[in-house]
Amino acid sequence: GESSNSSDGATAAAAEQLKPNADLSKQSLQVTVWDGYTPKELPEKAKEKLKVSEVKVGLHATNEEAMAKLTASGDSGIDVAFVSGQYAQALNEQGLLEPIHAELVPNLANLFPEASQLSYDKGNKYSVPYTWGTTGICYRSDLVKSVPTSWNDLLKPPAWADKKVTMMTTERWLALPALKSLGFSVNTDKDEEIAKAKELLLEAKPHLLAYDDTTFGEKLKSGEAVMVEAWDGWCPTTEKNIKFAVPKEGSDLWVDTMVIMKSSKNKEAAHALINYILDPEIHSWAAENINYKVPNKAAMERVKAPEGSLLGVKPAELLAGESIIDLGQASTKYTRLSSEVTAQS
Amino acid sequence: MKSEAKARPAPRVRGRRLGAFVFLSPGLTYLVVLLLVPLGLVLSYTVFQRGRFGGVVYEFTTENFTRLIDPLYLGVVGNSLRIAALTTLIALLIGYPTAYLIAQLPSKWKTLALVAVVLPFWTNFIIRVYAWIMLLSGPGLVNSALGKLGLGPYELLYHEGTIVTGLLYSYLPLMVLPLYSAIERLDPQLREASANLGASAFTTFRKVTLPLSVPGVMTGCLFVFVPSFGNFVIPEMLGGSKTIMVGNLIRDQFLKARDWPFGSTLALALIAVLVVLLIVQAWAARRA
Amino acid sequence: MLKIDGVTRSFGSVTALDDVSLQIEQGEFFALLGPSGCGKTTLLRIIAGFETPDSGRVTLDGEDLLSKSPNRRPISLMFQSYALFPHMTVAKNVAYGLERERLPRQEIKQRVGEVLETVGLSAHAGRKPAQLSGGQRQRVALARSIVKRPRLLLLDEPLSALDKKVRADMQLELKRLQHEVGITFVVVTHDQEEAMSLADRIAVFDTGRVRQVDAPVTLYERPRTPFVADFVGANNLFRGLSTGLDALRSEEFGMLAGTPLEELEADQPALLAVRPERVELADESSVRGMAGSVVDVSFYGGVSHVSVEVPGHPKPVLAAVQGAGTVRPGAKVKVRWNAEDAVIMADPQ
Amino acid sequence: MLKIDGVTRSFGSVTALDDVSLQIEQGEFFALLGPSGCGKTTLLRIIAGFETPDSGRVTLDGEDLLSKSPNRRPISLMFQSYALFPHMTVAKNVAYGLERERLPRQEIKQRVGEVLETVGLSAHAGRKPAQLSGGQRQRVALARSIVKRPRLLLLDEPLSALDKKVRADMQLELKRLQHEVGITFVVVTHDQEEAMSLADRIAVFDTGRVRQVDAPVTLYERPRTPFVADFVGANNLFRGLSTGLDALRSEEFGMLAGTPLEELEADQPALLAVRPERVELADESSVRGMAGSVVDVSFYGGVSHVSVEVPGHPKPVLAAVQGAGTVRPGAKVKVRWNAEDAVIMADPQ
Amino acid sequence: MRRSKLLYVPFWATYVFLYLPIVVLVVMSFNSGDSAYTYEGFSLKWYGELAGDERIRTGLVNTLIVAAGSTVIATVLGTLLAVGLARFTRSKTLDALALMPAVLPDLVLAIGLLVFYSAIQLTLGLYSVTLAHALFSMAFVAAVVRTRLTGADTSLEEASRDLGAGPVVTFMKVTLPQLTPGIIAGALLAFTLSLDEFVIAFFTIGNAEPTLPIVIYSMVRFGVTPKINALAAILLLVSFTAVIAGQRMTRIGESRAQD
Ligand SMILES: Nc1ncnc2c1ncn2[C@@H]1O[C@H](COP(=O)(O)OP(=O)(O)OP(=O)(O)O)[C@@H](O)[C@H]1O
Ligand SMILES: Nc1ncnc2c1ncn2[C@@H]1O[C@H](COP(=O)(O)OP(=O)(O)OP(=O)(O)O)[C@@H](O)[C@H]1O
Ligand SMILES: NCCCCNCCCN
Ligand SMILES: [Mg+2]
Ligand SMILES: [Mg+2]
Repeated sequence: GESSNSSDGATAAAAEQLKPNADLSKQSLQVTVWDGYTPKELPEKAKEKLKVSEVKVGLHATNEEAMAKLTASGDSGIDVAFVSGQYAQALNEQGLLEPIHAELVPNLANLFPEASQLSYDKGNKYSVPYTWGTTGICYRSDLVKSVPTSWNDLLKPPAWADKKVTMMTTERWLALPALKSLGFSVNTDKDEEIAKAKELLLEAKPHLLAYDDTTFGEKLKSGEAVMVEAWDGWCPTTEKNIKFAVPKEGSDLWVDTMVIMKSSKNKEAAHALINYILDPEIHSWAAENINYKVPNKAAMERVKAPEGSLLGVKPAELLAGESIIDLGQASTKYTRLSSEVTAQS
Repeated sequence: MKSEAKARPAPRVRGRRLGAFVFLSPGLTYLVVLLLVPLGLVLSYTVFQRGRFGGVVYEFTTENFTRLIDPLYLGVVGNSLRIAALTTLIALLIGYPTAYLIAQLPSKWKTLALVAVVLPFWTNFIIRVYAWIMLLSGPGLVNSALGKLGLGPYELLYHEGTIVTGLLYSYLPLMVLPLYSAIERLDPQLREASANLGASAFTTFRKVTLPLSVPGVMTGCLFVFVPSFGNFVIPEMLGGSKTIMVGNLIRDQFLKARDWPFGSTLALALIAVLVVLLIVQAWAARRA
Repeated sequence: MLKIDGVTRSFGSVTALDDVSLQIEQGEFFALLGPSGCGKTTLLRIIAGFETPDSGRVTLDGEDLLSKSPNRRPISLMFQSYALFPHMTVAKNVAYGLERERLPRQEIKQRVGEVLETVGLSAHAGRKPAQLSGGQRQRVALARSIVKRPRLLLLDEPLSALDKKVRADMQLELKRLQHEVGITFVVVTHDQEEAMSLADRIAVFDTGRVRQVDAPVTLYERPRTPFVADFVGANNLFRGLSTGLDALRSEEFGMLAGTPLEELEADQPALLAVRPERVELADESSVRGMAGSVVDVSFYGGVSHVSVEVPGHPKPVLAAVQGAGTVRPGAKVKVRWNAEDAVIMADPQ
Repeated sequence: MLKIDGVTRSFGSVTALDDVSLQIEQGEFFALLGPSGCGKTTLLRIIAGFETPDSGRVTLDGEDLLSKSPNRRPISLMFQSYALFPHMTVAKNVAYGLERERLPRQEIKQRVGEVLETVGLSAHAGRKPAQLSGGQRQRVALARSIVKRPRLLLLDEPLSALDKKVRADMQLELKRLQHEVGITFVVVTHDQEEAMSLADRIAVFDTGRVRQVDAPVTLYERPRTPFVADFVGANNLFRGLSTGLDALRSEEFGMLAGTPLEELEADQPALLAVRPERVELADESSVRGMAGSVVDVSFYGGVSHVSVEVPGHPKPVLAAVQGAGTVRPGAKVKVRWNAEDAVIMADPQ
Repeated sequence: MRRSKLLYVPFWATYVFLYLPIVVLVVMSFNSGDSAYTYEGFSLKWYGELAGDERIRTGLVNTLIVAAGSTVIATVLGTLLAVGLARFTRSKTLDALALMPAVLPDLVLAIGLLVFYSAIQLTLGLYSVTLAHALFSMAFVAAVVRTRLTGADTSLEEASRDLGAGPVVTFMKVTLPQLTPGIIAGALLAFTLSLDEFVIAFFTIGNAEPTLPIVIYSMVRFGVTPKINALAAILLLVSFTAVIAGQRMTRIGESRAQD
């Protein structure tokens, strides 16, 4: 795991020769993904379609957890991993990723052109986008006295929302509302800017119900919270009275990607799986079932967006958001920020 | 003559050596490989640097320790200490009488009562913690019950108190079991002798049962204190991440910041705190 | 003072106490004597409150004892197995009961010092029970129960692990407590000499039942049942039929001289008991006496026991003689006794 | 057979055994006698292998014992505290040692049955130790150690919790084992009569040292040191100066008749010892004897002890008389004895 | 002996405290609605959903494998260690070492093992968790057994040696039975702790074979359905049954041993 010579990433290294006609039935696949992020029957279907000997799906709850697994040992046993863009970037810089052999993934052609111009991996050299979206304020239209339009509505909640607000604590998304409200970049590594953001976050803390990265939707539904910081897909806008707003100060563009591990012994099968997932029929499943937009033009065209869904948002709008990238050494500043904010009583 | 005198003690020592070897070597080997070597690695990481994308760069630095004495981190350690100590104290206060009574039940009930203490463990830690959210949250059962009485709703969740409740709930059985084991083996005649000498039930407890069960008390306190001190799931789930403990810090270094050296340094600090506590405890036990 | 009334206690199929009634007077030194397992400890434990009788009553000065919790009874029990607190020093063990009475520290210290002096353990005050020998532990247990000077002191085999000399000292001390402090004693002992020399009255138990309660001399010289005659001291027993006179008609030996304890009908099955020290060894040429041969001479220090095998009698006849004994095994002798030294009682069997 | 050579053992500042040497012969019945805490248990534990001497050697038939682990020594120890296995029944406890020898099941069963019969616990074979009375437990411990018929049997107070009758039966059984099976016994007892009647030889201990090793009668009648004279049996001791003849010159009483045990120089400090049963009570008008008054008459069953206070003597003079005793406290009497019944020995102090 | 009625207050408080949430869990598992908070009527539908959930099933199997494996290792090694420490050495250091895995927070063990497994480039799997669980369980077993050994009457072991039993037989026949309550308590503890262990498993398990706590963790994080409650209820039912069956068996065993 601890490779000190990581700075010259895998892209520079010569790509392994892969055989387009490899006998996939001798290969099996181990995938790690968020719970509920792929169709239940994906393993069987993929196994049948790709004629691989076995497809097993393991789960991780957060990017961090996936990172721990993937970086811990030389061979994690995982072939394909789903992680967010900046984590794919970090994995690549550690030399842990296999470059994507585009010739083995013809379905890349189905992607929006914008989807290959993402700042963490221009040209999809080592990652293939799976879903994308943004971060905003998810709220109960029946319980708010005024519709939130600014990150400040979350950071300095009015009296009626006091202690009925949640924010995310995964570090980059903890800082996001404050950074945006102050007009800074979400990728800033300037100490003064981060310090200002911290002040703002500390002011906000006493008015929070809790920090919550995963179950904020539940809290809204139950009415414990009236406004929460949320990723678009997890804002249950299909429910009555729940709405999503991107604050006027702007927000991010996040992308969840698929990557192939360099340690994989089943690289041909891994490419085949990614290609299979990019099939419009399969890929549209994600949009329809988990409410996240997919960067797949052909797939999105098939999707019938249910009422209240945010799936109608166009890629161009999304691209207005700032793409989060890995900050390398400077990312510890965000860990520290998160510690400082949560530790304060 | 001379050789005899020399030969005498040897075989007994050999017997003891053999016994020591048979009994001790399997466990000690296990401990060395899976505990000491890993801890050695962790320890060594404290003086190295974080790689740009995680991992360890084997270049000496004392920076990790400089960061450690930051009041921010010391404050979190203090917080954790306080929460864990409070949890342990409450666990002892309700766990002891429970263990004491279980030890005196007729043997049929004894097993049942004992098993009933561990049974909740057999569901699942996360589910059990979640059950508390169901009970205590804004629209949860307690508040709706109170609501029917025209009270509340109260903010029962996401405080330090909730964290203590969750820790207590999770680790109380770890207090009861060793206490039970220690109390159960006491000769009942000692309690009788004490009563006979005029001691009330409480005095007998204080003067006879309690001192003789001190090893169990020590073990129980340790078993509750330690997992409470290093916990990070409960502060997150029941504390709404508003109060964090050392566990959260360490977990974050390993999973979020991917700063293994600093994470190792925090872990070392946590170990150091426990070692100090253990020494104090051993000292107190010797004085008692 | 202490009244035990119809107390019964069973453990499963074992009846440890079977309708036991006893009355013990203020200031009395009362001994319980009986074979191993006859229920002595059980009785003490009931009085002290650690065992509940299945039925029966126990009162102290007319007040019901059974409803009182053990620590409220003015009674000290010395446990047969000592039950010393292993985590306390000797001094702490002894002080324990006094501390419960909230006596001033100074007084506790003084009384503990005195009693340790009495039991000869002053030098061991600071040791833990595990560092003591068996007899030393027993003395700590004794000290712990006497230091409280309770109204009623129950001692379960208090001196069984002690040598003769220490035992004699302890016996004197118990006597002193009885007289000076007026404590009432109930002592279990298997040592008959001890019971005889210390007790005002002795109750003889047999498998949960009281067989006889009497002063030592009466018990010894006038046992009322064969069990008591046999159990208390060594006794030579002869089976036969009563004659209504001062003699027993034995099938094997004809008429044997003895004194009936009570009016006996003629030809009733009866037993004659004669103590070894009342048996005289006579020359084989003597006229009176049963002929037999010496099979063993055991020296007991002070007296010797001579066993004489008498043809027709199942067990050798025992005779006690002063000193080391002059007869040798194999010698032919006659054994005999005077009518007033032997008792005749009804034989229930 | 068993040779103990210069064995010393200290616990901290306490010297439990101080250069003890003993030689015990094959088939002998050897008793250890001594005050509580003098080191008897410690010695047995060393022989059995549970305590290591600080120095000294122990050999069995010339073979070094100390280097053998306890389970390889052909020795059984009966523990003073019984050490019964609480989780096993009586029968299992007793069978334990035999099972270790891998005897056939049938034989084990039979031998366990026999020995339980012997100790009178056949009916209790299926019980756990916690369900037994004190004496019953002791008998289980005894049964457990004798059933193995080891070459050497060490018994630590084997009969202290038993009543006279059971004890007599057990004593007979031990004697039988000694004679029929040829086991060598080392028995600790505080019961002098027991030691006297059972033992071939007795070693008297005092605070870790052996004071005298002798046959019972010799020990009793010819104690070689004041300690032994005082410790073994009751004794009346008089202090004075030797005369070189058959008398002691006492400051208070003038010449006292007695027989010196060894050549004593004249005017050497000496002690005269006379047994109570050798003391005669004479009428106060008698010519010979010391005048005194009776202070106590204690009945011991068989004999009575009469205490006579003699002005000028620190302790009352004890006289043993047969039966219940005819003198009463307060009576004026004279005490006297014959020269051959009293021994005179050097007084080291 | 009589005991104070007052003692029953904390005694019952303990059980109420332990079981109140459990009762709630079970009741809510029969909820026909899908809210975790409001009971809307009786239904078994969540049990049906549970039955269809293969991840939970395999998670359960994995958990049982890990728990059983680690309990066996821990009970054997821990008991040996406790006896060895109590009888064959006076080393305080070894004492401390043996207790260390119980004294170190899970998290420290977890990162230690993570670092170690990663240094030896081990591919993680069920065995890596099993070994890890055995590590702390062993310390718990040793500690509980030790509590029984300290101050235990050594004369029993002496008596056994004296009757001809070697150290091994003495251990098996005398020490072990004396320790049995401690060993059972220790094994129970080990099994229980492993069943429920999350943190170490989280760091040391392979991605392919999650244990139940890991599965549940990833499920619960994204909101809870009564399916989880149904799972809890079934786990409880199974445990109760196992316990009662166990008791029956021992009672039958005992009554056989009587005659
Ligand atoms: N473990 C120990 N630690 C300290 N002192 C001890 C220990 N064991 C024995 N002693 C001391 O050594 C001395 C001899 O003890 P031992 O048990 O041999 O006596 P004993 O002759 O058997 O006495 P008793 O007849 O009372 O049983 C005693 O003074 C005792 O207090
Ligand atoms: N807890 C118990 N369970 C079953 N039986 C018991 C229990 N306690 C005592 N007994 C039985 O009750 C009877 C009386 O026991 P107790 O202890 O009173 O005898 P004891 O007269 O004190 O005898 P010893 O002189 O041997 O101490 C014995 O047969 C004993 O085995
Ligand atoms: N249920 C799927 C969860 C996916 C979370 N994605 C997080 C996106 C933020 N990078
Ligand atoms: Mg008794
Ligand atoms: Mg002794």
